[in-house]
Amino acid sequence: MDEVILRFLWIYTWFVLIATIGLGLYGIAVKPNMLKKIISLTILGDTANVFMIYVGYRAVYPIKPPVLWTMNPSKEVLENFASQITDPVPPALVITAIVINMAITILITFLAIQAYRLYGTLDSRKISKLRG
Amino acid sequence: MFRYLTIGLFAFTIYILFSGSITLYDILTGLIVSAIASVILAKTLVKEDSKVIDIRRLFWLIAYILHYMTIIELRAHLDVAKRIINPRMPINPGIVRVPYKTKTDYATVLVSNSITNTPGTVVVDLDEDKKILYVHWINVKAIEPDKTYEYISKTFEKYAKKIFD
Amino acid sequence: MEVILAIAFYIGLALVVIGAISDLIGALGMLRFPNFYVRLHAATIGAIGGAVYPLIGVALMSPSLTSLGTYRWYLMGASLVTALFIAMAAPTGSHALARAAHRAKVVEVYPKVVDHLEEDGK
Amino acid sequence: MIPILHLSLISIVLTLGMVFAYLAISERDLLKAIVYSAGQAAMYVIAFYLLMAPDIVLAYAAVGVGVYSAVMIIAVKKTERYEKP
Amino acid sequence: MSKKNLVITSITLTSIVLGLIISLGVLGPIPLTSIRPLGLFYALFMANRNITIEVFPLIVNPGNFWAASTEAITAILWDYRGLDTLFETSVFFFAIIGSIALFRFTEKEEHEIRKKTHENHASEGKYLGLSLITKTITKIILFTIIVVSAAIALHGQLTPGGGFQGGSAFAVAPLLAIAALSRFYLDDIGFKKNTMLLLRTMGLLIIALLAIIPVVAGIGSWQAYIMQNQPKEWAIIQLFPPKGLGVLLGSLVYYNIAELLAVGAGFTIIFILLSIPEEFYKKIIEKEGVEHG
Amino acid sequence: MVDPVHHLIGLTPPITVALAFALPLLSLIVKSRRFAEVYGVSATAIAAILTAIAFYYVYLVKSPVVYTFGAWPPPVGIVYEVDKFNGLLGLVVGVVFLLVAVYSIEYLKHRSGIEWYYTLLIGMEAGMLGVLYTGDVFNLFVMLEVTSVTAYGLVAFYRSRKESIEAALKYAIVGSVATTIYFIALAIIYGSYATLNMAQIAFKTMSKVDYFFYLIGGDRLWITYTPMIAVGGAAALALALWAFSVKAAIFPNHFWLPDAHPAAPSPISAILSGLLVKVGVYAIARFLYTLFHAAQPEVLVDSALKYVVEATLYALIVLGALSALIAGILMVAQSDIKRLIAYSTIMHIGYIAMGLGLATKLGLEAAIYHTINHAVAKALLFLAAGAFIHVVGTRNIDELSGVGRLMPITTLTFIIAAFSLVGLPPFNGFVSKYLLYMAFIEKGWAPLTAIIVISSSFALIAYVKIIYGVWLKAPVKELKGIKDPSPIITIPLLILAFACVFLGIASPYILDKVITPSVVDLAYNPLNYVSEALKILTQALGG
Amino acid sequence: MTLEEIARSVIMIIMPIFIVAFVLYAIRAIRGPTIPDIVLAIDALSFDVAAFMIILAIYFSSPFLIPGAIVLAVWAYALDIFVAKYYEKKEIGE
Repeated sequence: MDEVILRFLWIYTWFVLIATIGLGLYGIAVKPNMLKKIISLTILGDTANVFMIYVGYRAVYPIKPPVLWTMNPSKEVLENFASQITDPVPPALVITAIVINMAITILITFLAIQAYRLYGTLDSRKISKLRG
Repeated sequence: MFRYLTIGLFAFTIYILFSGSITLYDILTGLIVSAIASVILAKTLVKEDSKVIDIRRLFWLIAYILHYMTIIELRAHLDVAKRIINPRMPINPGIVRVPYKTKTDYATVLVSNSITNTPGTVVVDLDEDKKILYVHWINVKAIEPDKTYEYISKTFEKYAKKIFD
Repeated sequence: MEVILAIAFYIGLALVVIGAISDLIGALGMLRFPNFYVRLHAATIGAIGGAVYPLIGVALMSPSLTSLGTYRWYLMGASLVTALFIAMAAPTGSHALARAAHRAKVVEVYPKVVDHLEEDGK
Repeated sequence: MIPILHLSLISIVLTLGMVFAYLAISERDLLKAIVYSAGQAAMYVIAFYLLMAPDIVLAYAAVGVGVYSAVMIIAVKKTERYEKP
Repeated sequence: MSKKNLVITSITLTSIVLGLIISLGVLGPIPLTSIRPLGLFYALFMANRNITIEVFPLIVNPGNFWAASTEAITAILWDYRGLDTLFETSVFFFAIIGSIALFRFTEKEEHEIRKKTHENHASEGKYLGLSLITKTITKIILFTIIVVSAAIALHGQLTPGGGFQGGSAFAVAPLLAIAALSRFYLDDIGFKKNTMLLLRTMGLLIIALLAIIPVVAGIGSWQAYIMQNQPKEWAIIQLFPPKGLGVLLGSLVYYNIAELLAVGAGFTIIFILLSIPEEFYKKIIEKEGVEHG
Repeated sequence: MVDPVHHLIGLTPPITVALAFALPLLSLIVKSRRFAEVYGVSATAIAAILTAIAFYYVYLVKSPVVYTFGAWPPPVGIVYEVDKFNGLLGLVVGVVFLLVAVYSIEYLKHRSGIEWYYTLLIGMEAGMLGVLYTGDVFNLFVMLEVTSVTAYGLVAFYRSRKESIEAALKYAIVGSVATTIYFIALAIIYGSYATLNMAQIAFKTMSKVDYFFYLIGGDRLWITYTPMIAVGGAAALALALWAFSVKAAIFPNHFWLPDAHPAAPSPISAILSGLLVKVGVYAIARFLYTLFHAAQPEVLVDSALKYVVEATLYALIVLGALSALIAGILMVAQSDIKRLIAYSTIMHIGYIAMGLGLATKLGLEAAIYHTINHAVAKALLFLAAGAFIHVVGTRNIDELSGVGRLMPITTLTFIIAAFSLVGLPPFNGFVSKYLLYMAFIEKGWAPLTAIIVISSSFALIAYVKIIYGVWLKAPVKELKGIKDPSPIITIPLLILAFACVFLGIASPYILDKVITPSVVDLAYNPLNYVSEALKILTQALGG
Repeated sequence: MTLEEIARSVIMIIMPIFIVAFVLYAIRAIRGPTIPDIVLAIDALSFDVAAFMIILAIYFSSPFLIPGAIVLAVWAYALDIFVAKYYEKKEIGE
């Protein structure tokens, strides 16, 4: 029984993540407003990050973050540590991705503000009409 | 000069509290960080040097925190919790004037934040010239300034004057 | 010394339990109350009763948690700083929101017995 | 038992995040959309916490709840608030 | 409308297919209980010098894989995969430079705007901002958050945190100062755009120098590599002491400090640029549009 | 004792980016326009010298070179793995950037914000070299973002022009969606292969036991092959190639390019068209041929993966053919000179994709040679068109009538570039198009050669229209004082024109000595690529 | 039973209460109706999550999970201030 519930929850979470990614793509593709596109972009990027972290998760107990609590670990401490921690690689990659997404989002927002100054609108349909 | 030292000490305390350990590394970096923070910000935080050396104010502050956190808060929490759980209990909210008599910014802020932190009363606005706080009160018992002062802010102001004025 | 720590521990535990209950009450109030201004009071219960009290409780509990080693002081310090911080920030945030909502007139003050702020023309 | 509790918590939080994301995308008032996306970020912060990534919580709480919303609110202030159909 | 429907259908279908592939095929229908060996390798060897445990039997000298840190993520970020982080900060740097280039103005124009608005708004420590309560509390929070962010960054090699995390926590300080007080408060405490750009580039240059300096120190023997932290048998240069002042040090501390400086200053630049009023830019762009056509 | 040249190869991107960091600081101190210009040129010159050293080393001494950052062996740390393929492309990048940096001095002399321009330019070069040299899939993502973010900033450099802001906005949104998709692909790669190192992934796709993980120890689950891994690899390959096809502007993901490339300043257009799309092509080639062994599908350990790879190859051919045809048709209809050249880029990327999709030795040679030829010729074309625009001040083809005779050098270089791109002998474009032709016939797909002929003839029509107008038509505008621009502009043009001719005439020698070895390194020598990384790991472990 | 086990079992009991409270806050945030309502709900939610994070750190006996709490709280406060500023002033920088 436990096994079945665990499996259901695991697959359900994957589906929720993929559906949110789909939502983000939908927002970027369909919504005409530039700021709305940017919001969708942040949602897409954030969900991709959760996706990456979820890859590194393991269903054991007790589970701990990969931080050692002593400076001179003995063999026992290390073996104990190895059986409890999550994978440290996905968090490291995700931090990089968060910074990158944030930097690009900020740059795009600046571009959108500048576009509003020039065009007087943020609607991408109107912008492509006015380009001339 | 004292303001820099006091603010620096305060910063150092927070740094050590947040690091949670006292090695040489923590102390050294803490000293550097608190020095930088106090150099940048002390001049906008403290106006009068003479007040910060007064130890009695610190005691009043501790007494106030104990009194406030144990008695006043608990009573107010119970009152509002009753209103939430019991659907028949009436709420008759409104925004009333509450005068205040404190002189410095910090005292005013202490009074008004204490009022907001007490469930049942929230400071919506304040008039610095007329010295009036506009308080949203969940159960308006009185609307005259004297009585609202009595109900809402008298205790806080007593402490605030001793701590900051 | 151990007795004092144990007493502190139990007080802390009680505070944590109180925190959980006030959190639930605050959430219920947020849901039940009819208007933004009234919900502010429920949010206060959530922030002070539901966050500051349990944080102080954790700070009182942490010296007894010996299995955490020296990091129990880290737990204690961080929870104290966070408690202090929330005690300062929560009321200010509520006040700022309420004032902005009243000035921009995005929320009607309803139900109301009296509104002196509107009478004074702000 | 305990992994199940943990996983169900994660799935609740992520589902709420998805609801917030849907609201953020479908809402026409941009300010409201931004606030909803801040809510989604708060949910993801809890998810990161439960997935045992404290570093990400530190970085993402700042970026997702704070910087994105702040920059977007300034952008809305400088441009226009309502999305036209 | 039909185009919209097409997009919706295609995205839904893609999502479902992807979901099926990923949840059933790739990552398995049941959650993992074992850890990937690479992650375990990082986590075990970051902090110990002498012990091998049974999962890694073939490693002869574990001291060779020591990163002088107890926090695996900071160790990966700044030591094992340090190059990623160097270029990640440079992405942020180029985004800021791009923003500055987009919102560029000359010094004369900047002087003009400052003179015109500063007199109206701020005089003798009184800022327009929000209410008195908000202003006072924000000043205290500003001060608290500077200290806390420094603590987060400086303990990056021991507890969760690090340069970027500290810097992004610091970013709330300029933001709150702009929102609750006003942008003249930032001017008054010395957070000006050019100063911040100076700090930003300084931080990045320190990072780049820390990366390159082992190679420069190893000229002649060529036994040191870019971004090297602790000595290895095949790379023997040691510049950064592994322990000192009662904690683990390594090069991670210096990287974290530089990154804190760089990220904090970078966010400040962005918020300063965003807080400049709109009429000012409109004027500049009109003028430029006339000049360049 | 490591060869010092290895350190120089490893230093190339970090030192370039460090030079970019220093420029804003120095320009705050030295407030002079001349300083920023000289600094930009010298920084790109340093990078060009370093890439030339790398090229020389991998061709004459040892290939591939593995440089370990922080002295961490391959799966543990990031490595740069330079073989003949990316060494060659690195040299092209270095040279073109140097010429563009020189050209920009004159071209942008009336613009403000030159220090930001050069900072972004140097940063873009660092990013591009990083994409080329890296041997780590996640580092590839980071470097791709460095190039992208600088490209967005540079496209929007004319900030008061409506079309450039709009193009930059569109480009940025599309580009960041693509990189996010690539990030998801990376999550799947890490989830199934448990590694990020290219050599290790290449090893895992062709072997049942992972020797890397065997060496560092670890769980048996991750050492041995499971069918799950193959499905993960297929999903990751599909997502990653989709993302790269946006970067490379292959149909149907080409729609951002005709807006973005013309909107930038001309030297940046040259880089975007000549080099940046090639970065996408490089990533596609690396993923397909080194990581997933598309040239020798028989070495793949899983048959499902084999089908996916073959399907991808067909898809590349079809999409390449479509982009070549569509871009060719649209080219004729353009009246904006830069927009016309941008459509030509899509066409040539179509040719390269077709060459990559063939997966034969001749096809790959054609694709790689065409990559280089197109980089040189397209950069020349954009720079020459930029020279017209700089002098005359318009981008409309009709208004350029008659200026050709007043600007002989510019017109000559323009004609060389155009003829080279159309594929007329003796220029370089002819050779690579001929190779592609032969590759199709060799594979037995002769009808597809018609696509090359048809689209090339469209291109010929479009270019002849321009050249006729520029050279022979009566001027519509007043042409007083128009003459060739200063040598700062014409010298880069002449160098690139000479390169066009040289790459055409010396093609037998170049093909034999340069292109074929690089194809072998890319696609036919996977064990060499892997074993170099493994050697470092074994040394490091002390075994 | 040591003190720690007592703490963990008590937290185990009260954990569902917190979760229910979160869901209720989230429902208020989803329902709105006005923007100050949503912001207030997210604000209260964040403060409680901050407290819950630190309590759960005891439950998982892992003190490294806590520093996120103060960062989340400070940014939730910043969100308040920003929305307030949006409503009160013409320019953000004033």
